[in-house]
Amino acid sequence: MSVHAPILAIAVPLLGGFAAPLLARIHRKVRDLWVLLVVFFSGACVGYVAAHILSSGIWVYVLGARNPQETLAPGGFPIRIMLTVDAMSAFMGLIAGFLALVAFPFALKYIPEEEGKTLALTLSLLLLAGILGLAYTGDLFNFFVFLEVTSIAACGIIGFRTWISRAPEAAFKTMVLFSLSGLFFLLASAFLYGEYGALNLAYLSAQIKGTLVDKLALALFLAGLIMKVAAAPVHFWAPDAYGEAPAAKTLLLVVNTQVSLYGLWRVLFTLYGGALSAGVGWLVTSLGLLTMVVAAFMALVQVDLGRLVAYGAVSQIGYMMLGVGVGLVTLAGRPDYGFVAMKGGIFHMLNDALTVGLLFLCVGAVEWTKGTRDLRELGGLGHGLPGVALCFLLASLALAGIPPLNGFASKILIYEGSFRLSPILAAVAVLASILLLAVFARAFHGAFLGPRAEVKEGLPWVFLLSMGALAVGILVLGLVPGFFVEELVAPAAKALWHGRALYLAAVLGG
Amino acid sequence: MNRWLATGAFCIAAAFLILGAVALRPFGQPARTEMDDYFNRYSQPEVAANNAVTAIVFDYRGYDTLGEATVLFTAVTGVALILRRVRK
Amino acid sequence: MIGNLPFVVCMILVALGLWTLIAKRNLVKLVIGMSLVTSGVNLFLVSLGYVRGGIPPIYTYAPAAAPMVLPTPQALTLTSIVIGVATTALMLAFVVVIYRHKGTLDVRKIRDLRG
Amino acid sequence: MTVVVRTITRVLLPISLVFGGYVIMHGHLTPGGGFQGGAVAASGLALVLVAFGVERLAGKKGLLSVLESLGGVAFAALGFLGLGVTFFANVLAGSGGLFGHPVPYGPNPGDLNTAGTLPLMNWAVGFKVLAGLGAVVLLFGLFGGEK
Repeated sequence: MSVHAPILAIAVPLLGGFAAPLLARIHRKVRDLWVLLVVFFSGACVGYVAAHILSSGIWVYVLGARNPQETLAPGGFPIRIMLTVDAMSAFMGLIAGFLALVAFPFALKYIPEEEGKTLALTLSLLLLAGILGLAYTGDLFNFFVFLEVTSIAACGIIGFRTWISRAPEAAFKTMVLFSLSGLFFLLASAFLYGEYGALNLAYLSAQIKGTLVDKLALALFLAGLIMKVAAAPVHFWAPDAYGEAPAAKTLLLVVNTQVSLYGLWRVLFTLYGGALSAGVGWLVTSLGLLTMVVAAFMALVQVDLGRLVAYGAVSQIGYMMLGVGVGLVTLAGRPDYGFVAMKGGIFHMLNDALTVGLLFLCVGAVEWTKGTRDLRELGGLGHGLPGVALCFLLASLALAGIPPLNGFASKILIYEGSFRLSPILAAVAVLASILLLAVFARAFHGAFLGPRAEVKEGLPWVFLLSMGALAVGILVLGLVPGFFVEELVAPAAKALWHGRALYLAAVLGG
Repeated sequence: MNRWLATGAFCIAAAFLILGAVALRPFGQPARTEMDDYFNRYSQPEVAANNAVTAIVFDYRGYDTLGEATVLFTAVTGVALILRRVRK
Repeated sequence: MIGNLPFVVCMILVALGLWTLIAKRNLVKLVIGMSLVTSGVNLFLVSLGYVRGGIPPIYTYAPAAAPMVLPTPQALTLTSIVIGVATTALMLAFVVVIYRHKGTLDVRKIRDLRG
Repeated sequence: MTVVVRTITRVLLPISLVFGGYVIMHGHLTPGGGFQGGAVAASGLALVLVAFGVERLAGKKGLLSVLESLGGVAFAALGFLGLGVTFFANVLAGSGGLFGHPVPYGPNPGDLNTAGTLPLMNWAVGFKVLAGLGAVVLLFGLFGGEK
């Protein structure tokens, strides 16, 4: 069975999503058990795939062929959809798998039964499947299909609280932008298909020369994916979406943004890697700077804890774009500092998933106990919820990049790399970090310090377990970053930075 | 101000799209067809289906169709979630 | 130029849809604009597959020795149409719920969220 | 609705269901397939909804949801069937058994017993689309009616 691990990681959550409403009719416990089983199985597959790839290189899996490694039809061109999993995809899959393992037990306790738990769990399973599908696929149209799976599932989750008028509004806004992003992506793939008669990523990558149609398709890819990753000019859906979705599910939304970012890297480095000008790199870099600054300033004025954390999450997207953008600018010469910045940007994806995930879980726990997230009404929760307060403090410091924590480990790499390209970039990034520290100090003070407040007793232990898992992750990544950077991040960064030839060879042979 | 910005962006986008349509290979004369020729030639011997489109939809690109079925399922679940009755 | 007229028409349809999204302030009209963009893209996709003088790629009672049109764009379009339907259904569900909360469909009057 | 609409619905409902079934059944031979046939059949359901009101179908919501889940599970399971080779491999095509007849190359009159898993997938998807679209129309109708 282990030959099929990449597809099982995607197909089992899909099947799980289809079957969950049926099993809920038998008994709720059966459904909960099924959901947990599916998530654990998928996580195990993701882990196996990652371990295999880190030891033995790119894993190609051709769907429906007589042999999973038979990539080319007689005549030397690919005809079937294939999964092409390299170290970067595996890294992305690991992030998604880990956060799913944390988020699902939390969600099982967090969402009340009478509010439509079955439907919410079904959508979450499908969202997980869509995220893994995006991370592993090697085919443009398939990428579009899974982009739409994640869009629709995410918007369903965002609109979950239909009794609050803000939730459907946020969901509608997000849906318009997500659909538009999907359609731009489809249009770009259609242009490439019209020009080269193929949809396989590696095959197209070998064909692209940089003609006018190629450049137009690149512009459409960029426009579509930037909408989906919530970068600066079109970031405005993200705070609404993150703020309105149930906290436990926001984790999956964060991973959804990151996997779209991964799609952007895949398009830029692998698909267009042979014919890319530095201008695109500068575009990504400047959008990253704009994102982090705008989001940090917007976070300063928020009074809703959920929206505040959401703006913090958006600003972190800026750091990833800055780090990898520096790599894109220097892709032609491939100097050392470009690779350092790349490593920082990609390491930051993992760190962001952990810290922002922990912050959202804390927000969820606060809302579960107090029923509100308004900073003007909150205060003094630190006495009643010491664990939550500690986790929030830890995650805030990590997000702002304070030394012994994981956020610092990746940001220092980004600063180092971008400083060598231009000191202004690093200066702006440091400034945004300081701003974020102020923001989160205010949030911590507003929510957890002050005179003792009444809290609802009996915070479920699963909440603390999920939060503890993320907190331990933050500490471990912060204290021994070297091991993870060398073993996980460096191969992933290398897969983008140097790996285009290997990626093409794995599919096209030779 | 915002309005003019949006209009300007729209004009640029529309011009780009039409430029792309003109720059593409002529209508009715695909430049590269080896993948499609393969499907037309081998859908009968390989899949035993007379209809090459169905052979692609369910066999060569069956995984896409699974995704598509998932999209429909997700949307129906989403609609059921949005339009459900919640006592609050 | 004139040979590519079908492609240009599809792009004009896409542009009209985008214009609807920019200019209109009614939620249902926004959904219609989205549908227009979807239709434009679908038409473009399916028109990519046309071969001059081609017949449908189906062998049941096919006339012998005629070129067949490309089948892949048709399969892709089928997928993308279903995705468009799903998106439209979900967006309309949001519109219905928003209308129930606010009693209006005007974007300017329902903005609780400013981001 | 008036008696004219109701009568015509009574006539058209079986026709649309049968035509939908036909389109699904011949998906691998003629233009059509699971999605198209399912949509045709679902239009019949929508017609019933318009003519007789939502109440007539309100009790069928659970049935439609079960049918949709079953269709999805069946489709995914047919994909898993290929796992001996690869996911989504068409293991039944040309095997000689169910739907396993080979076809000659070139134009031919068509044989229902061909194409392996394709007809089965068409049926799974057809039921799924019928139930899914029907459920969407029904949900919209029910939401408007409860005010």
